[in-house]
Amino acid sequence: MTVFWAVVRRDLLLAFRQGGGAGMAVTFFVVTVTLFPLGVGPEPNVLARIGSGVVWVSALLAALLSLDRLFQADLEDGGLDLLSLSPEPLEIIVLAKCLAHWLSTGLPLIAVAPLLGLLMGMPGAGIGGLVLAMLLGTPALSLIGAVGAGLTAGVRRGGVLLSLLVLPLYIPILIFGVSAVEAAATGLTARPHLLILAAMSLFTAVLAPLAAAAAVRLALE
Amino acid sequence: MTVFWAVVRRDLLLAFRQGGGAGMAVTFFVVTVTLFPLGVGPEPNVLARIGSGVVWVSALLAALLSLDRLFQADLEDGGLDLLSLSPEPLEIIVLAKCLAHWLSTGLPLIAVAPLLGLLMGMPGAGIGGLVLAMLLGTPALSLIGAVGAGLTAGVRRGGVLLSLLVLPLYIPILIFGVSAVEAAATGLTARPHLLILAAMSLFTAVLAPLAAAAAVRLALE
Amino acid sequence: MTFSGENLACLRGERIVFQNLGFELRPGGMLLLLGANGSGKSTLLRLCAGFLRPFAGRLLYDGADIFSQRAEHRSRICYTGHLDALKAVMSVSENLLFWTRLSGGDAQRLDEALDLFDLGGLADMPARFLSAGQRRRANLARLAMSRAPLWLLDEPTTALDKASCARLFGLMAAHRHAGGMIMVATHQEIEGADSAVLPLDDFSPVEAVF
Amino acid sequence: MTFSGENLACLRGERIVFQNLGFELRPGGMLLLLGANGSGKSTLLRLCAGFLRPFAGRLLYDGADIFSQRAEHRSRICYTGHLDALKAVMSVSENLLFWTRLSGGDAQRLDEALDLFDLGGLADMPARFLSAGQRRRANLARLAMSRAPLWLLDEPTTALDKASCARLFGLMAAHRHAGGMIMVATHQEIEGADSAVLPLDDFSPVEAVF
Amino acid sequence: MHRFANPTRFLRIANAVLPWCVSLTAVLFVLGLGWGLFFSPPDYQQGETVRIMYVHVPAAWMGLFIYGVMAVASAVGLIWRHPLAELTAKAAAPIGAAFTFLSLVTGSLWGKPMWGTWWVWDARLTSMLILLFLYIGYIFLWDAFDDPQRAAKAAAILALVGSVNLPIIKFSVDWWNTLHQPASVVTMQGPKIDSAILWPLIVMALAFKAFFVSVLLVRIKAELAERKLRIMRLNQVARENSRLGAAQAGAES
Amino acid sequence: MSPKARRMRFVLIALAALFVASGLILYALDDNLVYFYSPTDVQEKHIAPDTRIRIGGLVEEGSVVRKGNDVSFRVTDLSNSIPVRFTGALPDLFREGQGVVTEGKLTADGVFIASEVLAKHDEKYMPPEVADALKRSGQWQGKEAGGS
Ligand code: HEM
Ligand SMILES: Nc1ncnc2c1ncn2[C@@H]1O[C@H](COP(=O)(O)OP(=O)(O)OP(=O)(O)O)[C@@H](O)[C@H]1O
Ligand SMILES: Nc1ncnc2c1ncn2[C@@H]1O[C@H](COP(=O)(O)OP(=O)(O)OP(=O)(O)O)[C@@H](O)[C@H]1O
Ligand SMILES: [Mg+2]
Ligand SMILES: [Mg+2]
Repeated sequence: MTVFWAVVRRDLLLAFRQGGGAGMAVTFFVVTVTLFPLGVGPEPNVLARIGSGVVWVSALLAALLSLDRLFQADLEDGGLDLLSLSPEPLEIIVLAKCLAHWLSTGLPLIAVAPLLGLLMGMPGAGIGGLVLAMLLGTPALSLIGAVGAGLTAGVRRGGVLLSLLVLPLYIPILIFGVSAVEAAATGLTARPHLLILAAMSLFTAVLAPLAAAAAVRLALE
Repeated sequence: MTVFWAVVRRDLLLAFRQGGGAGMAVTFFVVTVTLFPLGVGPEPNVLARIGSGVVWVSALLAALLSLDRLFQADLEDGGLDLLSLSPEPLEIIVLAKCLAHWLSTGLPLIAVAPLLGLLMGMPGAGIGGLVLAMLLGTPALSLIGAVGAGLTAGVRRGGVLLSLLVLPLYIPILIFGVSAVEAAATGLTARPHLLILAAMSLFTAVLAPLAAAAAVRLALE
Repeated sequence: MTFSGENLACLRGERIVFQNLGFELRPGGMLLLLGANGSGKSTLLRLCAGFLRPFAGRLLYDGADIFSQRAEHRSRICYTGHLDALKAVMSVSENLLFWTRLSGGDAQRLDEALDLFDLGGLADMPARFLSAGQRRRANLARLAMSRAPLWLLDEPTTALDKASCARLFGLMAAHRHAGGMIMVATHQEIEGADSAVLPLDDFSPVEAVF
Repeated sequence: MTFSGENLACLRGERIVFQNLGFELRPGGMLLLLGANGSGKSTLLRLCAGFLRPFAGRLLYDGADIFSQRAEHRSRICYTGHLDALKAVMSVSENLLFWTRLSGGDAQRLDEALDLFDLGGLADMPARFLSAGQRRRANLARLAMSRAPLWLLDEPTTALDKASCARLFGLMAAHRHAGGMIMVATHQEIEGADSAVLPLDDFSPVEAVF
Repeated sequence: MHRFANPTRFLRIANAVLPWCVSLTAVLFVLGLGWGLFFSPPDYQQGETVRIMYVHVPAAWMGLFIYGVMAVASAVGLIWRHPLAELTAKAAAPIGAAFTFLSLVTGSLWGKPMWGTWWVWDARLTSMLILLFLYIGYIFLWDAFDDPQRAAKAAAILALVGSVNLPIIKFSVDWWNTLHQPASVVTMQGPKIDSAILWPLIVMALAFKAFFVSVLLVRIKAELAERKLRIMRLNQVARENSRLGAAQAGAES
Repeated sequence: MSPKARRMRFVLIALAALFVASGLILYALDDNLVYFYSPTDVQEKHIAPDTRIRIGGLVEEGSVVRKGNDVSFRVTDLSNSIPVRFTGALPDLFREGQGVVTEGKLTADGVFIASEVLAKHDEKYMPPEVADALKRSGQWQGKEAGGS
C-alpha cells in the first residue's frame, strides 16, 4: 500500500503548496453561502428555513469547482502517463487521489459548516446533523466527482461540462443530506438518512474508482 | 471598428462550434436552480419567496463558470499574443470579447430565466422584472468577469481564484437585481433599481476593459 | 528605418537573463539569435515585440523608444512564437483571415499565402485535423500576408520538413530584398549567409545573482 | 527476453497511421524510430507502453501478448514522453522520489542519478525555476533509477545541450550492456551504431482506405 | 476489417426496413390517437383528463426504455468495440431526451388538475428530472471530444454510470410514499386498468416504439453519412501529406 | 504477495463494501424514509407541534365540512385519523374516500393546519359504468390506505 499513501501524500502536498488548495474551496463555500442572505433578504425565519439547503448546495458547488484539476493538471504535465504506468492498479491510484481530494476539500468544508449554519440561523441540533451528514456524504462527492473529472480530462470546456455531468449525480446526496439535517433539526431521527449517505459513500468508493480509472485510461489514448 | 466586429464574430463562432457554448451555461443555470427546490424543500411559498435570489445567484455562478476560458484559451494556444499585438487598442478587443461573451452566455440565460421563474413559482410581474433586470445587469457580469479572467489567466488553479475575485464584485449587481425583481413582484416601481443596474453596466463598460486589458498585458509578460 | 537595442538587460523571476546587450538592424538585415537553452532568445524577441519592458537599456525604432509609441510599434511587427495560435474548430483560411484582419495585413493575398506553404488543399479543413508541421505552416502563412517591416520569428523551423524550410527561407529572402528586417531565434541552420549573429551566451551575467 | 511487434496497424481519429509494421528487440538491442512528422513515432511508443491498443496485429513480450498481462508489462517499462511530468511546486528530488516510488524503482540511487545529469546543485530547487534543458534532464534522471528492462524514449534529446546528450548516450549504452532494451523516437542523431532502424514512413498506408 | 464492412450491411437492412417502420408508425398513431381520444371511455374518477395518459405513459416508458437501450449499446460498444453500437447509443440519446421531456411536460399538465399542482419534488418526479439531465450531459459529452472514438467510450462510461438511475425511477413509487401513483400496467396482480382504457394505451405504446425505431434508423444513417464525410476529409489530409512526402523525397534526391 | 492474491484481496474488500452498503440501505428503507407520514406515524413518533411535515391518507367519509373557502376534514389510514384545516383551492380529485397528501404544521391541540392539499389517487383506471357495475355486484374492494 506504500504507493497508495505516496499518492495521497503528494496530492495533499500539491494542494497545500499550490495557492492554498483547501483555502480556496472553503472561501468559495463561505462566499456563496453569504450571497444568499444578500440575495434572499435578511429575514431570519426564511434564512433558517432554507439554511440547510443553501449550505448543502454551496458545498456541492465548492467540491465541484476544485474537482476540475483532479486529473487535468496531471494530464497537462504528462504526469498522468506515469501514474497510469505504475505497476499498482490505476483504480487504487484513483482512490488515493479521491482520498486526498476529500482530505483537502471535504474536511475543511465540514470544519466551517457549523459556522455557516449559525450564520443562517440553524438550530443547534440541525448543525450537529449537518456535520454528521457532511462527514458521511462528502466522500461520495469526491468519488462521483472523480468520474466526471476523468471523463472531462482533456476535453474542450471541461469545467462547465464537468458540472453538467456531476451535478445531477449529486442530487441524491443533496436530498438525503438535507433531509438528515431537517430530521435532526425537528427532533426526528436522522438515522435512516445518515445510513443511506454512508451507503452511498461506500458504494461509490467501490464503483467510482472503476469508472474513473476507465475514463482516465481513455484520456491517455 | 472592423477589428471590433471581427473579434465579436470570431468569439461567437468559437462559442457555438465548441461544444455548444451557450447551451452549457444555460444547462448549468437550469441545473443549479433546480438544485434549490431539492435542497430547500418543495413548499411553494418558500420557493416563491427565495425565487429571485436563487435565480440571480445561479445566473452569477453560470456567468462565472463560462468566464474562466475567456482569455485562458487564447493564452494557451498563443492567440493572446497576437490579439494584443493588433494595432487596435487592446481595450477595444477586450470589449469585443466581453460583448461576445454576453451574447453567447448572458442572452441565453435571460431567455430561459422566465421558465425558471415559473418553476420557482414567481408571479408574472416578478418574472417581467427579472427579465428586465437581467437585461440591464448581466452585461456588467461579463465585464467585471473579464477583469477577473484577465487577472487569473495563466495562473495555477485559476478557476477557483477567479470566483474568489469576481463573486464579491458581483454582490452589488445581485442586490439591485433582486430588489428590482421584488419591487416588480410586489407592484412597486422597479425603476430606481433598474436605473442603477444600467448605470453599473455603463460604468463597467468603460472601466472594466481598461483594467482587463492591463491584466492581460501582465499575463503576457 | 533602423531597429536597435542599446545596453539591454532583462530580469526574469528576479534573475538577470542577459545584460549589456546591444544590436542594430537595418533594412534588408537579419539577426540570428543563438545560444544555449535558457540564454534568453525568446525573452529578447518578446522584449522587441513590446510584451516585456527591459530592466535596463532602450529599444529604438528610427531613434524613438518603442515604449513611447506602442500602437505604431505594434503595426510594425509580425511575431511568430512557439505556439501556433490556431483555433481547432476554425478552418485554416478562417484562422488566417482573422489574424490578417486583426493585424491589418493584406487579406487579398490569402490564396497566394496558402499556395506558398502548400496549404491549398487544406484551406477549408478545421485546424484540429492538421499535423504538427501543417499547423506550423499555417501559422507561418501569416507572414506572407503581413505588411509589417519587422519580423520576429521564434524557432520558425520547428516541425518543418526540408521542403517547407526551403519555402520559408525563400519568403524571408524576399522580405529582406524588399527592405524588411528579421530577427530569428534558432537552434537549427537558417539560410542567409550575410546575416549578423547575436550569441546570447556572451551576455549572461558572470555571476548569477539571486 | 524479447519484445516484438507483429503486423501492427494503428488507427488515430479514424485514420490509419501505420500498418503492417513489425519489429523485434532482443536483450541489449536498440531500435531507432525515424520518420517525418506525423508518421507515428510517438504513437508507436504509446502503443508499446500499452496506452493504446493496436487496431490490428500483436505486441508480444516473451511470447505473451502485453494486453493479457497489463500489470506485469507496466512494471517492465520506463517511458519518457514529450512532457516532463514535473510538478512546479515540488523540488527536483521530491519529484524524482515520487515517480521512483510509484514505478517501483530504486530510490537509493537518487544521488547517483542527480549527479549523472549534473543536477546535484538543483536537488532542492522547486521545478518551476528550472530551464527547459534542466527540466528535461530531471525527467531523464528517472531512467538512472529505474529497474525496468525496456526503455521507451520519445525524443529524449530535445532541449539538451551537447554535454547532457553525451551523458544520456552513456547511460543508454550501460543499460544495453546490462541486457536492457531501448526504443527511441528521434529527429536528431543518436549515438549507438549497432542499433536497428525502423523507418516509419515506409509503413504509412498508400491510400487510406476505409 | 469488420468495422467498415458492417455499416454497408446495416444500411442495406435499414433501407429495407425503414419504409415499413414509418408506415407502421403512421397507422398505429392514427389508430391509437383516434381510439384514445374519441372512442375510449372516461375514467370513473378522473373523467376526460385521463386521456393525457395515452401520451404521458408511453412517453415515460420510452424515456426509460431508450436509456436502457443506450446503456446496453454502450456496454456492447465498450466490450466488443462494435462501432454500430456506439452510433446507436449516440443516435438514440436526443430521442430519449425528447421523450423524457415530453413525459415531464405531460405529467405536469396532468398533475395540475389531478393533484392540484404542476410539480412536486417526490422521488418519481425528481428521478425523472435527473434522467433528463443525464441525457443532456450525455449529448454534450459526445460533442466535447474531437475524436469520435474517444467520445464514444467516454459517453459509454457515462451512460453506464447513469443507468443506476433507471431502477430508482421504476421502483421509486414502491420504495417511497410518492404523490405519483404506483404502477398500473406491469404489476404482480396483472394490469389494474380496465381493458377499455388499457388497449388504446398499448396501441399508443406500440406507436411510440415504432416511431422511435424509425427516427433511430434515420439518425444512424445520418451519423454514418457524417462519418463517411469526416473520413473523406481525413483522406484528403493523408493524400496531401503523401504528395508532400513525395515532393520532398524528389527534392532530396 | 503475488499479483493474483492481491487482486483477489481487492475484489474481496470491494464485495464486502458493496455488501455492507446494501445492508445499510435495506436497513434504512425499513425505517421510515418518506415523502409523507401516515396518521399512525404521527401518533407513534410524537412529532413536536409546529414542525413542518406532510401527512397522507384517505379523506374520512363524512368528515368534510366547507365554510366558504375554509375546509376541515379528517385524514385517516383506517386505524388512526387526524383533523385537518385548510384555506384555499382544492384539486378536482379531492373528495371523501380519496387519497390526499397535505403539508402543514401540527398545532399543540393536535389539529393539522395545512398550507397545501394535494390529491393522491390509486393505480386503478376504469370507465364509470364498470365502477358502478362493480359496486352494484358487491365486488368493489374499497380503498387501501393512501398508496403503498
Ligand atoms: C411531471 C410529472 C410526472 C412525471 C415526471 C411522471 C413520470 C412517470 C414515469 C417515469 C412513469 C413510468 C413508470 C414506469 O415505467 O414504471 C410514469 C407512469 C405513469 N404515470 Fe406519471 N409522471 C408524472 C405525472 C403523472 C400524473 C399527474 C399522473 C396521473 C394523475 C400520472 C400517471 C401515470 C400512470 C398511470 C403511469 C403508468 C404506470 C404504469 O407503469 O403502470 N403521472 N410516470
Ligand atoms: N515567466 C518567467 N518567469 C521567470 N523566469 C523565466 C520566465 N520565463 C523564462 N524565464 C527564465 O529566463 C531564462 C531565459 O528564458 P528564454 O525562454 O528566453 O530562453 P531561450 O533562450 O528562449 O531558451 P530555449 O532555447 O529553451 O527557447 C531562462 O533561464 C528561464 O528559466
Ligand atoms: N489523439 C489523436 N487523435 C487523432 N489523431 C491523432 C492523435 N494523436 C496523433 N494523431 C495523428 O496521428 C499521426 C501520428 O502522430 P504521432 O504523434 O505519432 O507522430 P510523430 O511521428 O510522433 O510526429 P512528431 O515527429 O511530430 O512527434 C499524426 O498524423 C497525428 O495527426
Ligand atoms: Mg525559446
Ligand atoms: Mg512525436
